[in-house]
Amino acid sequence: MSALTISGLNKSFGGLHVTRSVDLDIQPGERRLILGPNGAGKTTLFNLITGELTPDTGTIKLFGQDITKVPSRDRPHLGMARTYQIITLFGKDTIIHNVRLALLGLSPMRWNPWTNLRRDDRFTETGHKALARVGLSHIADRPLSQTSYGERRRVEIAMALAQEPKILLLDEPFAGLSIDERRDVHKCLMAIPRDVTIVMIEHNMDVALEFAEHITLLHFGEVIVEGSRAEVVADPRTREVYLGH
Amino acid sequence: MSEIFSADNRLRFIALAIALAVLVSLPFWVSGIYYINVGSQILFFAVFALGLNILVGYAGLVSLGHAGLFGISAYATAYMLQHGFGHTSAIMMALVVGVASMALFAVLSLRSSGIGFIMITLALGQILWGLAYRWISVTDGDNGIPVRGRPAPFGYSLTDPVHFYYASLIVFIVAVAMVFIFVRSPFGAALMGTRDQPRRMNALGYHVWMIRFYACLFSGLLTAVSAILFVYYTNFISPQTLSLTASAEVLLMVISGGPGTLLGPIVGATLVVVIKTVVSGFIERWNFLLGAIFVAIVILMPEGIVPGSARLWRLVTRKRTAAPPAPAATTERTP
Amino acid sequence: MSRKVTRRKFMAATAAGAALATFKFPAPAIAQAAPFKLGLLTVKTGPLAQGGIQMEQGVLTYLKEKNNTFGGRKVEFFSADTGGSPAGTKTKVQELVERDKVDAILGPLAAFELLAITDYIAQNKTPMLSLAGAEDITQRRPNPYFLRPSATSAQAMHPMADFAAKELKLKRIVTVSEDFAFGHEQMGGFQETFENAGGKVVAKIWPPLVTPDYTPFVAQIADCDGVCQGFAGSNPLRFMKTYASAGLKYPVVSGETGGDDALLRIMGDEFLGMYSCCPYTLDLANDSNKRFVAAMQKDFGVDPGFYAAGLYVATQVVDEGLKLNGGKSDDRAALTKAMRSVKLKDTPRGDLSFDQYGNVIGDFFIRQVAKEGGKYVNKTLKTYKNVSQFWTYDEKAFLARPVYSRNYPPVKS
Amino acid sequence: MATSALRLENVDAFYGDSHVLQNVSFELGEARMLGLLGRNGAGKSTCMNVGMGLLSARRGEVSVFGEPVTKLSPEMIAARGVALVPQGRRIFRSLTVRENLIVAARKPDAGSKHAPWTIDTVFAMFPRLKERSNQMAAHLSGGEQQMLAIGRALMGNPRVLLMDEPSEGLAPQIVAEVMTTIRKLKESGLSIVLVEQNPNLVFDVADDIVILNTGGVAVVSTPAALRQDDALLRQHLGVF
Amino acid sequence: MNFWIVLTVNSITFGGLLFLLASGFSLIFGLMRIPNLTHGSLFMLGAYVGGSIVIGLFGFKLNFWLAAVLASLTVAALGALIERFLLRQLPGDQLAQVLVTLGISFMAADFCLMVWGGDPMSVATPEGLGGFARAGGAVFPLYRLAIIAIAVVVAVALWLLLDRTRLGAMIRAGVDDPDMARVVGIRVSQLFTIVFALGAGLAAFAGIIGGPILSVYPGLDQDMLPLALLVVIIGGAGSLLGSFVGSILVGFIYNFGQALLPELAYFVLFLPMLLVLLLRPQGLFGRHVP
Repeated sequence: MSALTISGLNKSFGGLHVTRSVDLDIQPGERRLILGPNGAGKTTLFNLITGELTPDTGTIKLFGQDITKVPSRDRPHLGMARTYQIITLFGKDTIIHNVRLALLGLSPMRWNPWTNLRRDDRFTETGHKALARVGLSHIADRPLSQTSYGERRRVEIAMALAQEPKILLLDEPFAGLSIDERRDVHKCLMAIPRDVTIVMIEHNMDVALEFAEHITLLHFGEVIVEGSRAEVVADPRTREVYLGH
Repeated sequence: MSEIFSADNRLRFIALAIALAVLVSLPFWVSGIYYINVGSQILFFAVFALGLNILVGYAGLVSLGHAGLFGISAYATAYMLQHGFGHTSAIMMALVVGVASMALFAVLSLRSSGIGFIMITLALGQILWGLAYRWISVTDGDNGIPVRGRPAPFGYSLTDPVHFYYASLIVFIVAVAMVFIFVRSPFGAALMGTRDQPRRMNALGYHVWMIRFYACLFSGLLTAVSAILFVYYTNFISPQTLSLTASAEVLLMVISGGPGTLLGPIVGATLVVVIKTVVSGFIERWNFLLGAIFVAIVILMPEGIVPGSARLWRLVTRKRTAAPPAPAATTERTP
Repeated sequence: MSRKVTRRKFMAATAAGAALATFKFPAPAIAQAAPFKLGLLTVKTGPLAQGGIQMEQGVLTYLKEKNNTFGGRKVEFFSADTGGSPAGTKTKVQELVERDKVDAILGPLAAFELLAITDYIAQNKTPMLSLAGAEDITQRRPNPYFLRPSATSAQAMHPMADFAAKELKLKRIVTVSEDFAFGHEQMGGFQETFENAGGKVVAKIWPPLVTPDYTPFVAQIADCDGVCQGFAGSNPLRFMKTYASAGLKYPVVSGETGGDDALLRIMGDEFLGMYSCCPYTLDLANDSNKRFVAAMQKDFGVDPGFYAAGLYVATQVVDEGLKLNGGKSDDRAALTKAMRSVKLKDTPRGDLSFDQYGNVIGDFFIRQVAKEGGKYVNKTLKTYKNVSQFWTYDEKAFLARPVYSRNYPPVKS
Repeated sequence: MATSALRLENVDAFYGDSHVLQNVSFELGEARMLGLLGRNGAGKSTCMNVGMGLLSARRGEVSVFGEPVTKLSPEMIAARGVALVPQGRRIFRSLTVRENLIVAARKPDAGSKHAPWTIDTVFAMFPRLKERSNQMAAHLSGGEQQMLAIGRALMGNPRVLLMDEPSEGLAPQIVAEVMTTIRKLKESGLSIVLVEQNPNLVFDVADDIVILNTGGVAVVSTPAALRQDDALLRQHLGVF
Repeated sequence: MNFWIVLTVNSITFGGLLFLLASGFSLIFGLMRIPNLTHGSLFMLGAYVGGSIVIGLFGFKLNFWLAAVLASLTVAALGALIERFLLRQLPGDQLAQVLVTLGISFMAADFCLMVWGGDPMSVATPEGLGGFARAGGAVFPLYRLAIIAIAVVVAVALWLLLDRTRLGAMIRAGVDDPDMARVVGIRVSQLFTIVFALGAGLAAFAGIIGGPILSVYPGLDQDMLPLALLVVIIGGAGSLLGSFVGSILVGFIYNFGQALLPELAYFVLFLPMLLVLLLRPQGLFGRHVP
């Protein structure tokens, strides 16, 4: 069974058609890279998959279950986690609290208004484990406001990982990072076990290509090329999109 | 961050004990029932401000219609008593009416946030004010509804100002404890998450609307409780209690003290009540003063008195041992 | 610019008050030297402020005349602005009673303010002399510490209705008044007497106290041969202006607030010919009134009206009562009783005494607005002598009926 | 050497905490055209924003004809003769075509050698805008919007023109038209920075080329040299 | 019959007055996104200043129209100061703007009380407009009819200013895309000061024009602000047409509500505002702002 199956997905804003009949089929454990120039509709596609946007037509299936109509807030409970291109964290809190919120989101405890969350060791321990996976457990109690940009990227990933997703959507995880930071993030991603399916949007090919074995190239909301790394790189249409021949 | 006191636990405990001792012993060292009554007013307005702070401070939803909710509970109490019901049923009814109205408010206003939320709550507050003002057959309009007598729980008549003070103090302590526990709870953390990053919270699996809705109910409960104390205190309710100015005043309490802190609304309520009652006796232009304080706080100390003074205190005591923290930006853009 | 005596200014002006301007905790009082503390609840803001400011001026005029001394005791005066709201009244009355520990309270102005604090006054046993309406406080729910030296809401309306029916021969009248207790009670009293005299109230219109534009209400006036308006504060001005600008010409009758002498200086031609009935009239030619009017004109540059005179008289009653009580104010019940037994001849409103409920029995004047030498005046047409709050009705039968209200007596179809 | 029309020297710029430009230096010679290339996210638009004053450099200096403008606001930089044709065109959508041009009008500097741009000369250059002069700008097609954005920039009678991806999202035929216009502008003596993702468009018109990669200057060269160096192009612009 | 005619005409005149008030509010709210809760105070201040000049309280007397202009200019200058020194500090922070403008309105109310006292000030109807027009048995005061004319003139003038002048285009450009406006050389911050001053001046003008009908009294600000809010939310912020239609609509609801449904007058007044907020948040004629 496929991890994620998308068929005939369309979305337009006003007159602008941002997603045109997109079909995708992603196998469990796959590392899929979604490429495309600015405005190709990559982030819109992500938002459709996570349910933050509703498609005009088409269906989305997660491990065979049709989730097209499932509200976005319920999708994490079905094993889907994402990161944002624009870092979206809880800036007034500590790193560990950010991860704790990720854990709490999937726990029925989130409705509990009387116990002390900070004293709840389960969340703290699990949170530390997730932070360890991105190499941040040593600064878990640091306020987010005192972290570097690269560390925040890793917090984003730790939060997603903490939710033990079956499928992980990464929206430009390398955006705005320096070369060293990029290497750190790359290491984190490589360490994610194969039972997690990963779909990634990235412009930065140097790192992303190394990581992904399957690539989908979007242009004007349409899938132009799809295939293995070598196939897509060799395809003349890729060259046209990127070098304008 | 929701840590209210950043000092160590022992210091915190001592401060708490002193505060409690001062509050409990107030009637013994304050001369004259006038100041005891001012104390009662501070206490129940603090409960009101704590209730609004749930929305403004912890949920990031600014309501300019809370005086309407406050008023509807007060009217419910007065109406029940006027129609011959006992204190218990009047209080129960006021709580139910207050929370139910808040639920209705929430359903209508939670469709938006930010300025939209402000405007919808303002409109709702004005509607309730309009009903109180003109629906003469129920509210008797400008005449208001008098409330005769105060309850006497366990045979302890609250007609005595000192007794009433202690009743208010108990309610106040319970309310503070509830908010204190709430803020540290998982649900409290979730609520603050929806304040800071609603979109992210949704993506993490939280039902943002429902979390806000429950927070509204909690706010409505505290508002109703404070309204009941208010109506028994003044023994009277009239439409002015529901006016936009009244909504603005309680918002001022929250904002001036420090939204999103436990102590802030209490400090704010003290400030506003003291200016309105005590200072107004000495400074004729107290309304001007109140407005000026409002403007000054927003411009100069936008985080409120409590966090603002805490920041200054830290600056003085720690003398920059650590590097200045980076701006607490939560959302960054990449090109 | 209005001439306002603020609390602070006044305090600074009186020797006894000087110390009070600072924050103080009450010190044990020494019996003989202790000044008599007089409180005033008035309204200095909002649509009722016009009357409220005159109230304070009335008190100050009397105090000055008596050199701040009542029967050998210095008077300390505390003035508080209720803002014209019941909640504000409650706060301020607490300030006067609990903090300033006043011996007697003058005011408040409005019936709905009085209703909010009457229980509190009874509980705290402080004598209160108010010109507010709120009939029942001297009728079905008497308050033993209360005196009303001015008039109940309906007291002036009974003679006005009598005059309208018998002398003006009006048959059908539309009443318009603010939608609060004072208005309700005024119009109830008018209707009762007017209909007993053979007239008919065809409609009762109730604009709210704060009404930016009266046109929607004026537009409803039709099918009548006269209008009775019961507006208070500055609202009569705005109502009459709108009334005239709607082209309506029916004769208008009114009570003490609707044609108040204090409004004369800001009236316009739209008032010409309007009748009003008042327990005070500027043109009353007795010594007391001449003295009073001269002092008001000298100190404040205004002609006094009902509010100023009412408070002047109320202060006079406090003074006389204190004298009758031997200058003692500790026993509040005795003081109140003494005040209620006061009988005065020389007051700006003429003879005055109290009934068993603490309400005034006195003269009421029917006046008409005219223009003399470029100035508007209220010319007295008729004086009804010794009018009680029960008018000509039997007291028992009167009290057995419900209190005048928005819907009582009902409009008969 | 003559003073450069626009110069960035050791510029560092941030969006929030994200370090987008790292030690970027390049210069645009007077009456020349500089092609600025790079992948998505390389920092091209940020360079334009820094040049225009929309984003201020945290370190380094920006100067226009030798005058430092690093801390100046956009309107003050505009007054010094810089105009921007922004990415995404960003025309004033609720204004008519004519109004879009009027609001940007600015008298040329006293010493200017060229005939000043006016509504009429802009319309002469883009006859299609004239036809639509009273239409809401929001109703224009993409190509027309691009012409309007260029026309709007010209109305300020700039000496330096910054063009941020003018070909983005346009059909090939329209792109050709736009490129013709750009060539004409260059011939009129304007100093131009042309930002593009598509190197071939730039090679035809630019005098100098700067390639950015991940926020830094990777290559400074000429079109002629780069045409020969496919490997270099692929490394900094391609998918591989 | 008469009742309906009088009320209809009055609804329109009241609507005209509301338009004068609300158009300024709409400009500020719609163009600058500032929910200016001092607008009622500016209205009251204009009425007090204008009224004082008419009756010569400041030591000089002017006729009604000159007084109106002078009062509007004074309040416009005050508005410019408020924008420049207070609101300028809080760009884009609507909550802070709400609070600061609320605070200023407290101060303004108390200031008026201090200067003018609690006594209401009645403003005489300007000369020549004290008469009546008669039509079909109904009587209409000339001044009220004049208000309709004034409102129409102001509406047309505003429309011309915003739609037909370079300044208007620059203002709209500044609203559309402030950054781009600055890029093309428009001094947006200066422009916003002008807009705020213009809005404040309009409010003051409405105040003095309303003086002969409403007179001026403490609390007038609190009576008018909710009405302005109503008009702008119903009509749509920033839309001149919306303000106009909204004003007339509110004029009708206000007048007929008071007369026909006195008990629910304020309920029916604010209900449309709630409905619009819920169903069409941008207002009847507003553009949707994401």
